[in-house]
Parts: sequence; structure tokens; C-alpha cells
Amino acid sequence: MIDIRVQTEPFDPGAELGAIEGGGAGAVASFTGLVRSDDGVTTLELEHYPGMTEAALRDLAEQAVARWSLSAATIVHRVGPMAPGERIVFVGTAAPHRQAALDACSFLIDRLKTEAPFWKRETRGDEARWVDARTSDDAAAQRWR
Amino acid sequence: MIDIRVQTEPFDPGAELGAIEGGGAGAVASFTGLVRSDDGVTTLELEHYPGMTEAALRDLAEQAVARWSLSAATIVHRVGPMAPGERIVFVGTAAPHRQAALDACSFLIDRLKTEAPFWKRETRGDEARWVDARTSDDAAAQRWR
Amino acid sequence: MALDLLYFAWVREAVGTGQERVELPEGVTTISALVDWLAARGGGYAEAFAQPDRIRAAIDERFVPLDATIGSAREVALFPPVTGG
Amino acid sequence: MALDLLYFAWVREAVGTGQERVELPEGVTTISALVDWLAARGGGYAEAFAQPDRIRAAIDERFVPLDATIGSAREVALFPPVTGG
Repeated sequence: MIDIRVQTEPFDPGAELGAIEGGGAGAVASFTGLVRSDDGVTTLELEHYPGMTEAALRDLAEQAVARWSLSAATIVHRVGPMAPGERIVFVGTAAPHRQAALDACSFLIDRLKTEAPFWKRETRGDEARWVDARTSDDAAAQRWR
Repeated sequence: MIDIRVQTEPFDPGAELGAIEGGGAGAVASFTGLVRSDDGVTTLELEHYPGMTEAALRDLAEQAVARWSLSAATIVHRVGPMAPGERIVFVGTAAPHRQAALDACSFLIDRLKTEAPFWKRETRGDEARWVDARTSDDAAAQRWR
Repeated sequence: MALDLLYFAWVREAVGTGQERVELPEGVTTISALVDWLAARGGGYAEAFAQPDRIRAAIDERFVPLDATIGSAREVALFPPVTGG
Repeated sequence: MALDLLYFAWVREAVGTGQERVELPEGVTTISALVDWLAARGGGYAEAFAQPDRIRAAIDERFVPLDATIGSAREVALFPPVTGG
């Protein structure tokens, strides 16, 4: 059961977790990314490539389901403007055993960072800048090859 | 911020996640363990060593907070009888960056399995048996030394 | 050949539009050649494509390296390295 | 010396109680010796402690190896390997 959503609306991690707990899984893992509020950012804006984004996320989820025998994988990613403290992304995985759920969750967020067409722009007061890609993200994504 | 609870009552992962999202963290990870419903178990019962359990869980959480600079760590573990599909354990971690949150979450559930005094008894129909410890759990806990 | 071009993030801002349809001239058969051809338009295009190693591309919604052949693509997207999650 | 003993899981079931206070005889100074002494009581104790390598222990709420010295402990717990989470 794969659930992929790219949306401007906020989402509820508790509801997402509840949805993937069914089906007899023994283990559910999640990752939630939030707009940090400790580095002066006043607004974070997410742009994406409609159509390709959903396809890229679905492809990653299908890889994870096959590799770790997941009973469920959910990816929700917000786009548009967000304030500090707001949730950007949710990844949830359900599997028979804990290592599979946790590894699949790490895989999805690591690979999402380098393989899904999203771009972040940070605004600090009057100044906006596009966030640079990080080589540490490339390294994290490579772990799973 | 460390929150440790051992309780007979059910818990709500969404509420637990919400509680650790504050404080400016950029990344929140969680693990929920559930009573599997695919192996004929009709009731799972958790026994523990009151006092020592909380101390052991708090010690693990303090190690995780120090090692990964967490802004929050929550461990909730149910004891008593549970039905298939019910939640047994919740681990939640909040950190500035994703790898820290995810690694700390894995660490806590791996080490909890070998270092917190809980014992599981499974009932299948009329037959009850104490669950044997698994060497794979010892190996998983060793990863973090 | 008519081709839809999409631009995202600072590439879009520099170019001044998110989407346009172009007729590819003879000889522009790869993404690299397309980037050079667009840069030669000057102005915001020159700015957006001044450093091709900062550009990433997708053909018909799939990531491709810059030396990929455009072939019979309907849509090519040009953008900075992705930064989601 | 008076010592509180706690038993958990199948150790508790075999012994028939979760807690008791004992007077340690001279010479019973380690967990191993305590386990052997309890096994010698026979009945459920013999059953619970027939295989000492299946027993784990805590002294005053801290895990210890079986060769640990009991010393001035107030409380010793004996139980199977843990299986939580």
C-alpha cells in the first residue's frame, strides 16, 4: 500500500501513522522534517516539478516496498510557503520487523533529498535565497546503492 | 527533554510526535512496535521490573540525547495484556538534522530490546509461552557500542 | 522540432519564465548543446546558464545527465540540484 | 544477611512467588552461588534454576553478570533474558 501526496495543505503525522499501522505490521517507523526555527529563517518556500515529483516519489516508494517487504509506505511533501516549526515532509513505513521499517524510512528520506524535484527558498527578513544542495545529502543517498 | 513512561494504558503516537516537535528541531523520527497479528497470537502480555525499567529507559535516553544532541527523546512502553494490532512501544527523537534523529531512534529501540527489563508472554488460544530472547537482538544492540 | 522547456527555482527566476516552447535548431541534439544555445540568447538566459555544471536536467520527467540526447523528447526541464525533504 | 529476592517471567512462575526475603548463608557471596543455593531447595526452585546460563540478574536495579559479588546489596532480581520492545 503506497500513498504519495504533494500538497500545499498541512498534514497530520498521527493520522498518517494510524493509516499505515493496519495490515498486521509489527513495526512502523516515521520521519518528519520541519522548518527549523534556530537559523533566522522567517519563511521557507518549496517549489516542485508537478507530475515528475509524484512519479519520482512513487518510484522510490516502490523500491522500498520491494527491498524491505513493506506492508505500507507513505510520503507526504508540502509545497508552497511555510513558517518555522511547520512540517515539510513525512515519511512512514510499516514492516514485519523493526530493522526493515527503520532502514526503509532512512532510505526514503535520504533518496528523496537527491532524487525528487523539489527546491527550497529561504527568506530571512527581506532577503531570499535558494538553498544550495549539500554534498552530505549525496553521500547519504549513495549509502543505499 | 526526556519523557519516559511505562504504563498499562494505550498511547497515541500522534500526540507523542506533537510533543517532541517543539523546540525548533528540524527532524523528528519515531518507531512504533505493535502486536503482530499474522502469527496466531491472541494475547501478548508484558511483564516488567518496576523501578528498574524506568531507570534503564532513562539511562538509554540520556545516552542518546548526549550522543546525537537531541532536543527531545520520548519512550513509552506498555505493560500488561495486549491484543494483536495494539501498540506496545513508542520511541520518538527530535534533532537538528535527520541522520541524528533516525540513528538515535534506531539506537533506542535496539538497546531497549536488550537492556530494559521487560518480558513477553504470548498466548495462542489455550497455550501460553514466554518469548525467547533473540541473538539477532543482541547483535543489533552491539552495533551501537 | 518543437520542444517544451520548463525552468525551476533560480533558473526560472533568471530566465524570467517557467515554461516556453522552442524550435530546436539543427545541431542542438544534447542537453549540453541546448544549455549552450540558451546561454547564447544573452540577458537572463546567459545568467541562468553561465555555469552548466550547476544545471541539472530531466527529459520527459526523468533525470538525465547533461550529455543525454534529446531525441524525440516532448519536454525538457532545466533546474538547479534538488533540495527537498 | 537479609536480602530481598525478586523473580520475573518464567523464573517467577516456576518459583511460585515474585518476591521473598532470605537470609544468605555464609559462603553465598556471588549471584552464581545464590542461584546454586536456590536450586538446591528443590521443587520449583530446582526447575527455575536448573540451567544457570538461562538466568540473568540485577543487583539493586542494575544488570550484573552471574559472577558478580552480592556485597551489601538490598535487592537481587533473577529472571530470563529480557524480551521487551
